[in-house]
Amino acid sequence: MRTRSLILTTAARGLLPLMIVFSVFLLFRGHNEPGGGFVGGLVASAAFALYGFANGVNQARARLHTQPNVLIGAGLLLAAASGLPSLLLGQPFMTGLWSAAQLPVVGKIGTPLFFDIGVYLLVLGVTTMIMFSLAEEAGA
Amino acid sequence: MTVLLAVVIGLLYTLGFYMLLRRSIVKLIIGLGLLGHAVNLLVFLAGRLTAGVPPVVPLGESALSAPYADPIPQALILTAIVIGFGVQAFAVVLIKRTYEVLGTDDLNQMVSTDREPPPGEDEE
Amino acid sequence: MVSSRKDNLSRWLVLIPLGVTAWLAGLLPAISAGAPPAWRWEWVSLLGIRLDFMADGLGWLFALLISGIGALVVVYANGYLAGHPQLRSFLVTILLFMFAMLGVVLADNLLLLFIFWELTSVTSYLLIGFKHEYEASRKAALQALLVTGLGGVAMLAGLTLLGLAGGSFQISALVGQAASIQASPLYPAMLVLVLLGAFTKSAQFPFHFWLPGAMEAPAPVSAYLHSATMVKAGIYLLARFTPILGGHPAWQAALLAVGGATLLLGAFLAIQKLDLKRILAYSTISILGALVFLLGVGTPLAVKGALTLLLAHSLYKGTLFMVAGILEHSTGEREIDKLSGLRRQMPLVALAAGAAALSMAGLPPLLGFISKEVFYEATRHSPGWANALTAVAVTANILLVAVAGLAALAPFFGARKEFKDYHAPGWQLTLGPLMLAGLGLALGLLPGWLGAAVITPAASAALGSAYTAKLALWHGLTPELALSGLTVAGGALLYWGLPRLRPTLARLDVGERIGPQRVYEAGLAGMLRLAAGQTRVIQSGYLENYISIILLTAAGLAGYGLWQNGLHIQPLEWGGLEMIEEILLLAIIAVAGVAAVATRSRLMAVASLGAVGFAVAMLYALFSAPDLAMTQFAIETLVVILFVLVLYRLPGFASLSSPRARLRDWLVAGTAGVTITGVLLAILAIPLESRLAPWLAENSVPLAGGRNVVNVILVDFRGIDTLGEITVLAVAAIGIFALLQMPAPRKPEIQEAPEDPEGSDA
Amino acid sequence: MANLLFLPILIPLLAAIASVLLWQRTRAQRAISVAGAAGLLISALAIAERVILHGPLAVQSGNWPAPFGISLVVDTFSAVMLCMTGLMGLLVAVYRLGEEHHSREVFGYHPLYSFLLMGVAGAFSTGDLFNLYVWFEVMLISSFVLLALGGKRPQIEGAFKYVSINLVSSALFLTGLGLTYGLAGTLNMADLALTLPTLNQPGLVTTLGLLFLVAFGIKAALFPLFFWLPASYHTPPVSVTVIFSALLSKVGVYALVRVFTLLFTSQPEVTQAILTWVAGLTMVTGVLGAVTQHEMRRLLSFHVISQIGYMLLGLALFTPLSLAATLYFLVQHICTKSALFMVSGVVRRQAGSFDLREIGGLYRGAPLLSGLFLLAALSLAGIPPLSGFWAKYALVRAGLEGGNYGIVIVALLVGILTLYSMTKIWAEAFWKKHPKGKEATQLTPAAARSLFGPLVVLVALVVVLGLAAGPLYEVATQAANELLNPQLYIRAVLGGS
Repeated sequence: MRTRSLILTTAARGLLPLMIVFSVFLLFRGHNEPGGGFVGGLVASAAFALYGFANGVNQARARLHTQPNVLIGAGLLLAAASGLPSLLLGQPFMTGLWSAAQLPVVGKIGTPLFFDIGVYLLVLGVTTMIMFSLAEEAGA
Repeated sequence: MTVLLAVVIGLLYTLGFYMLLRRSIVKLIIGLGLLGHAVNLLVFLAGRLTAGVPPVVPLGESALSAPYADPIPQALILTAIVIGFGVQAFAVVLIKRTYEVLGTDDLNQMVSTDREPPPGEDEE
Repeated sequence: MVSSRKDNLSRWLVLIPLGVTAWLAGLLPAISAGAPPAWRWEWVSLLGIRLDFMADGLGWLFALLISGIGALVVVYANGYLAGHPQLRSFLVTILLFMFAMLGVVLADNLLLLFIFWELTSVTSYLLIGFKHEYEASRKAALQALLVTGLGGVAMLAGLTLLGLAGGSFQISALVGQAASIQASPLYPAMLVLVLLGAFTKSAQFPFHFWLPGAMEAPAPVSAYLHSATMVKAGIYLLARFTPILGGHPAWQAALLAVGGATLLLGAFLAIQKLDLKRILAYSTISILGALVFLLGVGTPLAVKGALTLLLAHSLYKGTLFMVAGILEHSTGEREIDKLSGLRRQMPLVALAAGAAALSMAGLPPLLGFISKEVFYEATRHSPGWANALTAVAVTANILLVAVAGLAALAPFFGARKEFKDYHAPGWQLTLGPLMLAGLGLALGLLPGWLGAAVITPAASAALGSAYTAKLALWHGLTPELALSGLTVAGGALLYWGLPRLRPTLARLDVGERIGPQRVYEAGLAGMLRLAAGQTRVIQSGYLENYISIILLTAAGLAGYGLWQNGLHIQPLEWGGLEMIEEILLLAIIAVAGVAAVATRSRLMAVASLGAVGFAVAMLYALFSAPDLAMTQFAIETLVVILFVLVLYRLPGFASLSSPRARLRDWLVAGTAGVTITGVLLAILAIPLESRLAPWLAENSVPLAGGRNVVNVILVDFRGIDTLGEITVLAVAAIGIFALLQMPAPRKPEIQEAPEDPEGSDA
Repeated sequence: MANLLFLPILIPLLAAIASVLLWQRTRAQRAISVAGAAGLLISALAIAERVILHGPLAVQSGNWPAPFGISLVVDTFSAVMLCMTGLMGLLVAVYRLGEEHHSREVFGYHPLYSFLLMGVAGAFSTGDLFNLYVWFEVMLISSFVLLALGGKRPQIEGAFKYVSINLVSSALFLTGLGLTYGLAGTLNMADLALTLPTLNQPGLVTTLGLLFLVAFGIKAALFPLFFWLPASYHTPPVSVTVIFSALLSKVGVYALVRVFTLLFTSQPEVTQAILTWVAGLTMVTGVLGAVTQHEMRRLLSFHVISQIGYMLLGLALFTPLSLAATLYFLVQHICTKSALFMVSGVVRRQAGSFDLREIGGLYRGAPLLSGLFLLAALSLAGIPPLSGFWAKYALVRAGLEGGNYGIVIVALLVGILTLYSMTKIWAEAFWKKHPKGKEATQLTPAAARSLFGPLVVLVALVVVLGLAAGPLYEVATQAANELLNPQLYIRAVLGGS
């Protein structure tokens, strides 16, 4: 990764937000069209991979703004927590609760959506954790 | 198509198993990859093939109308693919570590934990 | 004598057996009156095991011996092991053993009896191995445990069969069932199994060898376990089961043959030994044989004889073992040719030993005399082979008279010797032998009372019907008296000629070379060799062997399933004309798969594997699974990147296997692959009706608010699966992080630093 | 109240998440591990109370009617196993505090531990075949990492074989699953139990059953599939070995019992004959492997295999008594074998090695340890009245009642060999003098508390399970009756009559 081309660096810089937006789009449309948290998370991590490839791992870590393990923990927590509200209502774990409001792309807001967001965060955390530690180990 | 695919699945199983039986740890991971594909395809085929009708309800309708592809095997395979990915990624890094720690990629050199060391050699 | 607080505490432990003895003595009137007390509680009733206890005459007699001699042994051990750091734990184990023995003889439930039986084995293991820092002790303890343990498990099976056949596990309830039990087709099995238990415990030929070995134990153990109590447990068992299993010709034949052989062999081996404890051990074996022999004769007379002999033997043999311990303790010697003239140094001990020896030799007015008279009477009145049986009895008794001389008289008479570290035995050591020997004399003088109060209820219980046992010191001039005279005279002659006979006897003894002791050792060694061999073969360390065996097992079992299903795979439809892109994709998968295997380049293998993955993704896309296709594409890309990143730092593919090995592996892999295809085709031939799909297709939109049914399944219908799935990912990431970041050992294959405290970690 | 069933999964999951989020704070993680396991135990006890008193309990996740979603269902058998999961989770978490391998904690030991418990609890409570696969994978990957965490030669070699063989098992499991769905079109086990007999394909159903036998048999370490176990169980720290032997192989046994009582009962004459043979060979090869070993943990690992054979025998004999014996055996073996492994850890600390040829003198040097070992060892060998006896005896009884004399003889002889190898440990480590004349090293009070606390609890359980065998066998028999009459289970899941 020593010979970073300027083009790649610049391209990655521009691509990162674009790909993130696309990944979020994939996440939200998943309930109705092919897509979902898993694929979305993968696209997002591909963006960070590309960024890290172009600008170095440290830069990529910085752009992530948080530690991968926090993403993993938060993702799992969100996914698990999305099932908890129904428990409070005396219904089984993971019983879907829905708001009446309708949003574009997403459709109705419900707990399964938060579950999918959890998946998205976790996948992002997992893949960045793997990539970063691989790259750091290679650099060490 | 069904029979042809079944045969190809059998071939993939055979190839995967064969690679698992190699002495090189690197080949073993290739074998795991092939085996993973074989298993996923088998689940897919066992759920029967349906061409061109994905289990997505058209906009504005409330239910799928037959014929449609069984969504269950697809969901199972999706889960299995992701699990398989996690396990394979771990396995490949384990292989790397194995090579670093043991200094060999020959599985036949890895027999120490199965056999008792002579007295005086605490094995750790 | 060293005395400490610990020792003082140990001395008070004698109160436990004394208390039990007193309590048992208080039960005598009820037992003599034929009303045995019983105590019953529920336990594991589902398995037929209840806490049923009963003290009938038989159990009571044994129990009294156990607790009474136990009290003396505790006193004796306090002297014998004075100052020993493990005295207290020794005594506790002795008392545990006593408790277990009491359980055996008082239990009125087959399995409860077995439980106590096993406890005696375990506690005796600990007792025999008391001098545990010596390898010989440990070996002897193990040998005794294995032999009696083997008999124990046989007995467990036998007792269970007995309980099942008799419809009850309560012993007293089985007594009336003898006819139906003996008619059961399982009777021979029951008999063999139960006898195995009794014979191993009571050191019958060919299992007798553990008993001389167990002489590694300290003297209190020998005096207690190996004369009066544990070895008699087998006799107790036979007596107890006489009214249930006895009377059958097979029972009689087995007992007579084994008992007779043991009787003769034990006596014969006893006279040629020089080690005092071994002489006593072999003579004990002989008497145990005599008891089995008498129970084999099975007449009321014989049972009476057995019980009287048992009592007499317990008293004199307990005395003699204690005396042997005193001799060893005081002089440091156990060989009879190194001991002589001790009557002056220890007159009380000599008195006790003398009384015991006379009882053993069967001289009046000691109890041993009475028991021998009844013994001869019983063999002479045996319903079959009376003369042969009597001849066996007389021969063995002649030998035993000589043994009595060797073991009890020789050390005390003859020229006085000086011993380096001689110290006189204290009162704790002498009390036991004196009391036991004195009791042998006292009971010999009170035969009428003994017969009526003790032997009668015991014999009645053993016979399963009321029986009055009469004992007397003087029966008049009977043939039995003549035989007694003959026995004593013959024995004296033999004792006198023994020094000259020894070399000849030693040559006759082939047991050392081919005897059961050797069989045991060879068996143990053989088992260990077999175990080592099979483990080396099975747990070879070669992963390819492991996986081969697993695959062949899977193929074999699934193939067997298919075969017994009849292999009727219906002809499948080919699904019409194939689309060209489908065929193409299958071809790509096949070719790339083969390439991944065949190539010698890592990169090529990874690329081919990737190609398989992408082709599979396209196949998913073709067959209505867009989500799958997307995921497969994304994952496959990630996998290829990961593999390339990792693999390029590993060595290239080496060809390590021979062509033969490869062929073998192809056959294994092919067998497994073909079998799986076979099962797949068999299942595809049956039309599938998904029980889930229609409902999901109906309800995905209205109930779960999502049109992409696969996604709805993942995040909602089967959300728990996905929760597990992402957990797997999280764990894998942690594992990868750990494996990559943890410090590598300094060099490959370096030995572990020994200072590592846990042994498993840095 | 059926929502209780989620707790054994959710509590360790939340504990694991908390540990992940507190990545560097190992002290906090230790407390979380202990608390998580304690929570699991409490929830499991609450479930068990309900299930034992009122029969199987089921709940549909997401409130989707069965068989369309995923059902969690707990009958007496799984309730007891859940309790054991919580108990062992707690005891091992405490025992671990006394061990000295803190470097593992930096690399995620604690979250992995909680994830492992979550996987085990999930496997015991799910009513869905595919969901079972998912929990198996959660459990497996956690155990892979826990095993490999040492990172040195023995751990890596052991982990390598463990991972490869278990991945073959997973592949076969998934193959069997795909084929089962391809045949029956459903995944819910209760629904499968209803559907499979209606297909009129007993032969194919048996074939699938045999595939599952191999897949689960690998995890349960049956003959000839157990190779990974002796290759790996002795390589991680003792606490990890304990949790593996206590729970992981037992999940395999649990799964076998579940599918062979609920799903694959169409051709009992075929399946039971095969199971009987496998059980016998497992007992024999395991114990023969054990008698040749000198390293305590290896010796004990081979005994794990041998004892699994007994558990399988209960399934093979297929009577109420034998199945009750299997459950009893599972429970008592978890206590007994865990105690023995824990003893081995203390032995290593006090005498300097796991190798019996290198140690000795503990009878004098460590009397409490000696007593604890002796009780556990005698229980393992089936000496009455300890718990191991009742487990074996019920099997012997069931075998004799059914006329299966051959397998009874095998079981009894294996018991003798077990006794032999236990006396070997006793004679070498405890009775013999230390070959180098070393005195037993004394533990610090804190370490002694952590190491001995769980050990004393387990040995006490071994004794109590023996002495109170009466009432406990009634619970086990209730479990066995539920297994033999699956209508209750099916009704709990699918409703109706």
